[in-house]
Amino acid sequence: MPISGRYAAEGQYSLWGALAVVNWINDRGGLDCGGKKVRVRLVYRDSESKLELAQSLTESLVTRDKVHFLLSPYGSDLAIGVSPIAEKYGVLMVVVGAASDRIFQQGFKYVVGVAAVASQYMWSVLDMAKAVDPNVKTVGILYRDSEFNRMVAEGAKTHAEKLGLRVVVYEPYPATPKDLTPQILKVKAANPDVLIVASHFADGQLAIRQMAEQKVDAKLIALSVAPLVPEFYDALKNLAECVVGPSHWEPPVRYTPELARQKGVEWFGPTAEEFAQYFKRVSRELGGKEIEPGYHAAWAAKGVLAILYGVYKAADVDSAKVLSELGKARFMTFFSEFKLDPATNVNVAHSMVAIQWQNGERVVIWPSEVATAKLRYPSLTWDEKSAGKVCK
Amino acid sequence: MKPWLPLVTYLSLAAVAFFMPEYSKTIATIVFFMALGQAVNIFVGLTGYVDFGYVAFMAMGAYGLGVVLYYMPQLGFAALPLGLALGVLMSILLAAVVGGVALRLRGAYFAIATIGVNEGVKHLIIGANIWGGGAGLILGSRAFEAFGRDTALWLANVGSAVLVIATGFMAVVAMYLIQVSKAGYALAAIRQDEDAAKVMGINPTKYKLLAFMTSASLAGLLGAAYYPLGNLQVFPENVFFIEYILDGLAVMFIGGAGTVTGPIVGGALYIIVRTVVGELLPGYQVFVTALVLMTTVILLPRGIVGTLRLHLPPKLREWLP
Amino acid sequence: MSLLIVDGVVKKFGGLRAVDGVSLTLDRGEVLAIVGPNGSGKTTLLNVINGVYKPEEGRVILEGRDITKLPPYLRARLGISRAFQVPRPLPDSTVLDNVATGAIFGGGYDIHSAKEAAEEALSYVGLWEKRHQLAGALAFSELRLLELARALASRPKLLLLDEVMAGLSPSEIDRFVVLIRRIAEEKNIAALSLVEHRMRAVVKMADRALVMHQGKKIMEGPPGVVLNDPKVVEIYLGRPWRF
Amino acid sequence: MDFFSQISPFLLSGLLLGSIYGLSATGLSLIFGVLKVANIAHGAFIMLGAYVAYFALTMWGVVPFVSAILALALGGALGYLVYVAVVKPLGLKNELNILVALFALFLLMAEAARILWGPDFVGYTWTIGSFSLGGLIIEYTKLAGALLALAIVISLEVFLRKTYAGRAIRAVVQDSVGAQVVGINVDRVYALAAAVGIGITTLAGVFITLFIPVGINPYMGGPYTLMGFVIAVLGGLGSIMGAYLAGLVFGLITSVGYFAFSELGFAEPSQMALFIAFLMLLLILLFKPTGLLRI
Repeated sequence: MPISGRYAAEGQYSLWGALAVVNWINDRGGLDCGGKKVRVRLVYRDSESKLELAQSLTESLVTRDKVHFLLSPYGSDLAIGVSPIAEKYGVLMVVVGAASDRIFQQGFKYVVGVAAVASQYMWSVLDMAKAVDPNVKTVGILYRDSEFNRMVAEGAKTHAEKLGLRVVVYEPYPATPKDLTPQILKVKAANPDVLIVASHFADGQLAIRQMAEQKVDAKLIALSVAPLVPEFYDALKNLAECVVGPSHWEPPVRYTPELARQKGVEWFGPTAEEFAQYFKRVSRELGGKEIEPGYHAAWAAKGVLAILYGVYKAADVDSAKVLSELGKARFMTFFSEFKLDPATNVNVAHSMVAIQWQNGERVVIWPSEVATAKLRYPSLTWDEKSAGKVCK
Repeated sequence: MKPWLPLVTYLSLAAVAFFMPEYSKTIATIVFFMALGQAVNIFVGLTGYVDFGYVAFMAMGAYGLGVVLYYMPQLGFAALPLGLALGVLMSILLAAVVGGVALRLRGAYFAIATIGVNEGVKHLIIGANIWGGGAGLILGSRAFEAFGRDTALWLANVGSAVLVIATGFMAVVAMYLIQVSKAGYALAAIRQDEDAAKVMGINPTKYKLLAFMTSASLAGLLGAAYYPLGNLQVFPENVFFIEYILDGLAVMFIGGAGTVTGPIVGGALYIIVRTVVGELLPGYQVFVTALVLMTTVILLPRGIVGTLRLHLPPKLREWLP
Repeated sequence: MSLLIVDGVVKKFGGLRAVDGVSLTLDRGEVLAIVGPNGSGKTTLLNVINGVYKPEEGRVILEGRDITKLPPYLRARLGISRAFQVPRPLPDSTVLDNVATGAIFGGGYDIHSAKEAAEEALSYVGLWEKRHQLAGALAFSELRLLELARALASRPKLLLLDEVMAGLSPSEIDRFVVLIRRIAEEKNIAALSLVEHRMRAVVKMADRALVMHQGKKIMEGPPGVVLNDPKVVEIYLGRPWRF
Repeated sequence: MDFFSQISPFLLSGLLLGSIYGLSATGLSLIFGVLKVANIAHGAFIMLGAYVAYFALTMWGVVPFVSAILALALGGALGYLVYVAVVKPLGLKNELNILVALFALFLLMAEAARILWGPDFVGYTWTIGSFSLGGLIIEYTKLAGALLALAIVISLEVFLRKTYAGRAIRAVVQDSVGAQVVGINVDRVYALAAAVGIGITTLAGVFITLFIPVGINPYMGGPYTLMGFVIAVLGGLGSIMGAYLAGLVFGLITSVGYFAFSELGFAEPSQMALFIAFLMLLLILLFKPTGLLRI
């Protein structure tokens, strides 16, 4: 996991999420493995967000620390970089924090995805827009020109066209932009109903900020990644109101043992409440302050849970056996359901939820089964937001 | 000078990587920094010029192999030598163009011009959407197609490590050949006083260009061995990542600029500090490494090997080039 | 045929004519002293001769060949060697390597014979004992000798000596003058020496003297005659407040 | 829409941002002019300034125009420290070692910021309204920032021309040996230039947040170092006014260039605009290394 360097923030949350689950299982005496309780140990190293370190550390985890399974480092580039190592040693690696479709199209056997891939990020948002307002006609897409964001944007574009929407502006911007005014002026001229920004962190904040300045209003504004952390609201205050974002998971999302029973699938792991409780403890111990888990954390937790479930079913730590069990598996955790697509080894039972910032809170608005609030539509205008109005 | 110590070091590292493949990536990482320092040294250490755009040569190497593998996996195993050759060729060409034009500039102006080249090429590749543009090239399935699954995995793990080590080895040989030839005398004169060198009958541009192109070809090979082969990917944001030249300079300086053994010592120390701190105090390794680098540069401006050489009797100095 | 012909050279810096139509000739084995106060254009003229500057007008001809447009390193290979006013050794190289570098590139030797030539040149100037020292560790007067040895090792036809006696003690100057005369006579090398103040040395060393003032050639002739000319005396003594 | 009204918002936006870009490169240019050192750590001080603005506003409610003074003082003190602790012991001749030491400083500052303040992307919101001009909506804070940047650059130029210390700096820029001969304490001039240069850079970090008040994080500095070099070279290394004007040019290239390449249908217009900027850098270095706008 990178806990310093360019992926420091995301890497840190992922690590804490994984630790929370490991602590949870060990507090319960360990994992049931063929009738015997086995304690789980998470060994982690800081790859500094650098390829060469990610590789050598992964190798040493396998050869020196003799780990049985791997969690991928955060970031598609790092995840791809370490894949050949997992493949060579036949060690199961669960990809967390990397969603590029292309990772799973390379023909790696031991590389497994537990969450939706990048091209599907904006599907739920677009489905929602169409469902809430059948009159939606036009979509504008801005995207950060990088591997992951390009996938998100392309996926959004194809899906929008499938829904019969017209993409009126489709513009890239550089990976570390200093000024998005030029791109935003283009959006202003095209005036789309729905505006999608396939962003990362800093650029997402910048996009909102400069849209507000140029008063580029749309009925729905959705960003990837950026709106999912509290810093988004801290940085933008009221301007963040009504902004929508797709998320792998949110604390209010309730996949529960009851729901599992209703659907007739097996439940595995902690409940969302338990996870949040353990995560807070980890964040206090390692980060000095108690924070709510976000989707990076839950994603990593899901990764650990998938491995543990496989081990529990196989009653063995052999990667090939665990992998074949996972191929057959159908279970639910607090994160989502789990079912692997045999062609790509990606969990296809997971779909993104959509959140919206409402009155300083991140609320889940889609899909309706797990939603905790209704989508505010159309979004407030920038003038209204600047005047202090909030989405309610 | 006697180049045996550094050559034997590389050979034994290669032997370990080959016969103990479970350490190949670890070795590859350490040697990556050694070889980077070594390649940088041939130009920076011998001429005294700083090239901040040096990464562009690694990028050319990476794209050379990456492009062949991505667009022509049907070539099978021939894709590897062809890709490596293309990568090295592109690096040398870029060096010839940049060097031929920009080596007229002195000191910091040259350094800044080369940043311009690196960023310019990067922005062109992304901006004009060449070779995958901003999304880069991912080569996993192509490598499986070209080499077959097992060979591809062996190449990605052990093969790239061996090639990285070979690059370091060749860099030592190149350094040796330069230093015992006329070019060595010319470069020593240019480094110390370029104007005086001219008056002594030395054509500075010719020898600087020689060092520049040699260094660039090694960097290209390193880039090809590393990104497309070892990591099965070429992402512009990574291969043009300017900090690698700074890493290379750091390795060279900790060891001793202009020395042959220096980058080996520097590279080993650079990674060992990171690894040890990373295990004891995760998250603090870059901080500590930077601190080590700063103190070394200020307190031992000649680097470890450079300082050691100063205090060695001439007979032993021969053995620690 | 004269070894060196400088024909009507003009070098301008902005509006200033630093060298203003100077001509001179020099034969093998001859020592010419160019005399003039600070700022008279001597050093600029020297830089035109060895190619650091390209003149706006005029030509520089070496052994009948027009070298006005050649870069310095090619002129060095044709036999023009230079010793700097402020010695510029390669401080981190040994004395021997310093001289050998000159021999390799200026003299066209291969590495092995360059070292022999370097040792010979070093013993000629009396620096052989110090050949394994780093050049940076030499005393000032030894650096002067090193520069001379380096120039000699590159098989020169013409030595350009830029104020090479500045900073030396009177006894060191005497030794230097003898050395230069010896080089000129024994090796049949021409020397062009710039001198600002050491008039006594000029008389002993040079066959001819040429006086420059404000970029122009004022006079030329035997040193004894030239230096006692009233016009030259006035330049040096008559109006000291102008400097 | 006619061509002018189409392009005018891009022009305006480029000029406004360019003013800050220019300010941010003056420190780099000054330090290079005087010490002949390329300050690789430049971006780290921009990062520091951005954090000063962020903490001053969110913790004490101090607006950026005030915290800029704080940043100037802090940066000045650090600049002096850098000169005394890093540059001076190495000696200015030792260009390579200084470069590497400054790189280490850059890493050190970024890592220290992460350890102290965390890796998150933070930002603030502070606005006092806006007005519309030529198709572009301009925040008053941005306009004030851009104008103040110009004022600061002009006062720096006045300082260099009218005061003794300033003249000493200029003398060293032109001829450090000569300056020494006429009795200028070159060591003090170096220290002063490092302090002023890094002080202005840190201050520029505060001003940058007026335009980009978000995405503040420990690793934000790198791109600013690169951009700073481009601008400083365009303006002629060592020239203050030149750097400022080059900043304006750079702002225009990225903004109007984007518009142009977008109209031409390039895949990634903003990257193409940057490509042109770097191409210009190369051409200028080769054919007019004293800079395009040397004043």
